[in-house]
Amino acid sequence: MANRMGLTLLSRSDNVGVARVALAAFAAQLSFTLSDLEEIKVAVSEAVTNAVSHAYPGAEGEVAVSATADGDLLTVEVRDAGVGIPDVAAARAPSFTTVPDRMGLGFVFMESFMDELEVSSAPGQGTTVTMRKRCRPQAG
Amino acid sequence: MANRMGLTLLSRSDNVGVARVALAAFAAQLSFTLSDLEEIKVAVSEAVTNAVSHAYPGAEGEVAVSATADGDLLTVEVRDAGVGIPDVAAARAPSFTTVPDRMGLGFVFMESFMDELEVSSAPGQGTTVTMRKRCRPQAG
Amino acid sequence: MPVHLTHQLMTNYLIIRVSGELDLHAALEFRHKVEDELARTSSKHLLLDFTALTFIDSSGLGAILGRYRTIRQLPGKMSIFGAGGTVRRILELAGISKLIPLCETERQAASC
Amino acid sequence: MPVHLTHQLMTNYLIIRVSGELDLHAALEFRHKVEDELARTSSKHLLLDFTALTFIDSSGLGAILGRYRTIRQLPGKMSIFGAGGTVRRILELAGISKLIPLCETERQAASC
Ligand SMILES: Nc1ncnc2c1ncn2[C@@H]1O[C@H](COP(=O)(O)OP(=O)(O)O)[C@@H](O)[C@H]1O
Ligand SMILES: Nc1ncnc2c1ncn2[C@@H]1O[C@H](COP(=O)(O)OP(=O)(O)O)[C@@H](O)[C@H]1O
Repeated sequence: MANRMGLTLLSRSDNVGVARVALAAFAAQLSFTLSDLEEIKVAVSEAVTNAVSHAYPGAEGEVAVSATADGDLLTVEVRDAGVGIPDVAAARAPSFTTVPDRMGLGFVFMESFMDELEVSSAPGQGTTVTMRKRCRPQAG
Repeated sequence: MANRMGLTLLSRSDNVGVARVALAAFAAQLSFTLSDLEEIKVAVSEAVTNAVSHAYPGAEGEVAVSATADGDLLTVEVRDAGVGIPDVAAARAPSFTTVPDRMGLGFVFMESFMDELEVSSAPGQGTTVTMRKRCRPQAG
Repeated sequence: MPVHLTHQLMTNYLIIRVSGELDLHAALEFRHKVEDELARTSSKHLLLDFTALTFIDSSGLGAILGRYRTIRQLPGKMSIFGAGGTVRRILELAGISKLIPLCETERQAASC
Repeated sequence: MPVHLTHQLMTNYLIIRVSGELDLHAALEFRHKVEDELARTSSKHLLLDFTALTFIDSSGLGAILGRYRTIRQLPGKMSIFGAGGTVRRILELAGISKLIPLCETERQAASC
């Protein structure tokens, strides 16, 4: 039967690591390889970092991370109630960033390291990022 | 300013580790020693294990773990909506257990490893365990 | 870090090496592994190698005490070696060390 | 695991050893540490020791590229050594290795 978890954090840089370890421990219940788990950590880190860096400019808000583990499928959702993204397609493009000093690689890494990425956002409506990754049957 | 987090899990044995690492990562933001963090892990493990083992006999339910870090004070609350404890004072006594094969040391460890422990429970009303621990100023 | 269990059969005893975290979830796996290996190898004496054990709580202690009862009925002997830091403190705090010798090395554990 | 930064001043270059996780939170500390040590020691060449770096994401990459810009303006040279596993893959995926040489050892890094 499916397992699920929910995690609520404040949009602070020192909470990104909390999300990362919690999600990695949760994902470890499926038969992901160590390298898969590293990739999941990067993807979660990017999604939570975005909520922390972009969603609440000059203010503090909540970031909700939830996950389900169902069969071989991990689904991770990172949600904020922040400013939202005016043009999601543009934001997902490599090197696109609205903050000098950032790389514009967050969405690129989420896409590279997970099997699927959905971004649902609108100005003033917050942002929800949904990522999915399947574990492959292990050899042996 | 205070930091806070909330974590919701299903009452499954493989979720105890998720709570443990998440809370340890959160607590690490305060200036606890490594040995303090080990103690916090044990206390969280005991409280979540109790909710998993005792709160929902023969069923699955939710376990909510929340924490705040305020100044030098960590507060952890572990809450379930399960069967509750008829006699809290008796349950807290060393070696008291209602499950053969268990040690009856859960509450004892929570008490030993944290500065304060409050248990609020009644039959049919669920159980809330609140634990507090302060970090001491570090030498140097 | 999930628990990881390996075993090694010596002339006079069985060693179970436990690495990772021995909590409620791992306790079940630990119990099965130890009981299965004791039966399969007809061993009477058990050494637990805790060198790489990073965490234990009261559920883990319960699993150890359960195996202690099995061993006493055989009757056989049981000892623990390599436990350090918080793991050792918890074994001592719970009084496990009064029942099961805590040794530094395998050699010491094998001879007590 | 939070980031941990140490430095070592050699005749011709400054080494910053980074252990733990280089994410958004650590990036700030990394930036300050590197900029401070470069200024304090008047170093022009920077070697980053990633042997004990266990995690990096795009915020960590941004902090590295920012220091690369500082070094180029001096002008000086910068290289990275000891990066393995997923850390190395991410440095390569992001094209960092096209700008900053990724070396196996300190010796190689010091001579490129
Ligand atoms: N949760 C969010 N809330 C508001 N804006 C966001 C959010 N996530 C991403 N964005 C926008 O999308 C852009 C691209 O994001 P990303 O690819 O992660 O790169 P970076 O974070 O380095 O800028 C960001 O610069 C920001 O403008
Ligand atoms: N969350 C809970 N819900 C219901 N009963 C509980 C809960 N926590 C503890 N108890 C009761 O208190 C007893 C003592 O708990 P504890 O000291 O942790 O020992 P143990 O878990 O080993 O039995 C348990 O055996 C159980 O009957």
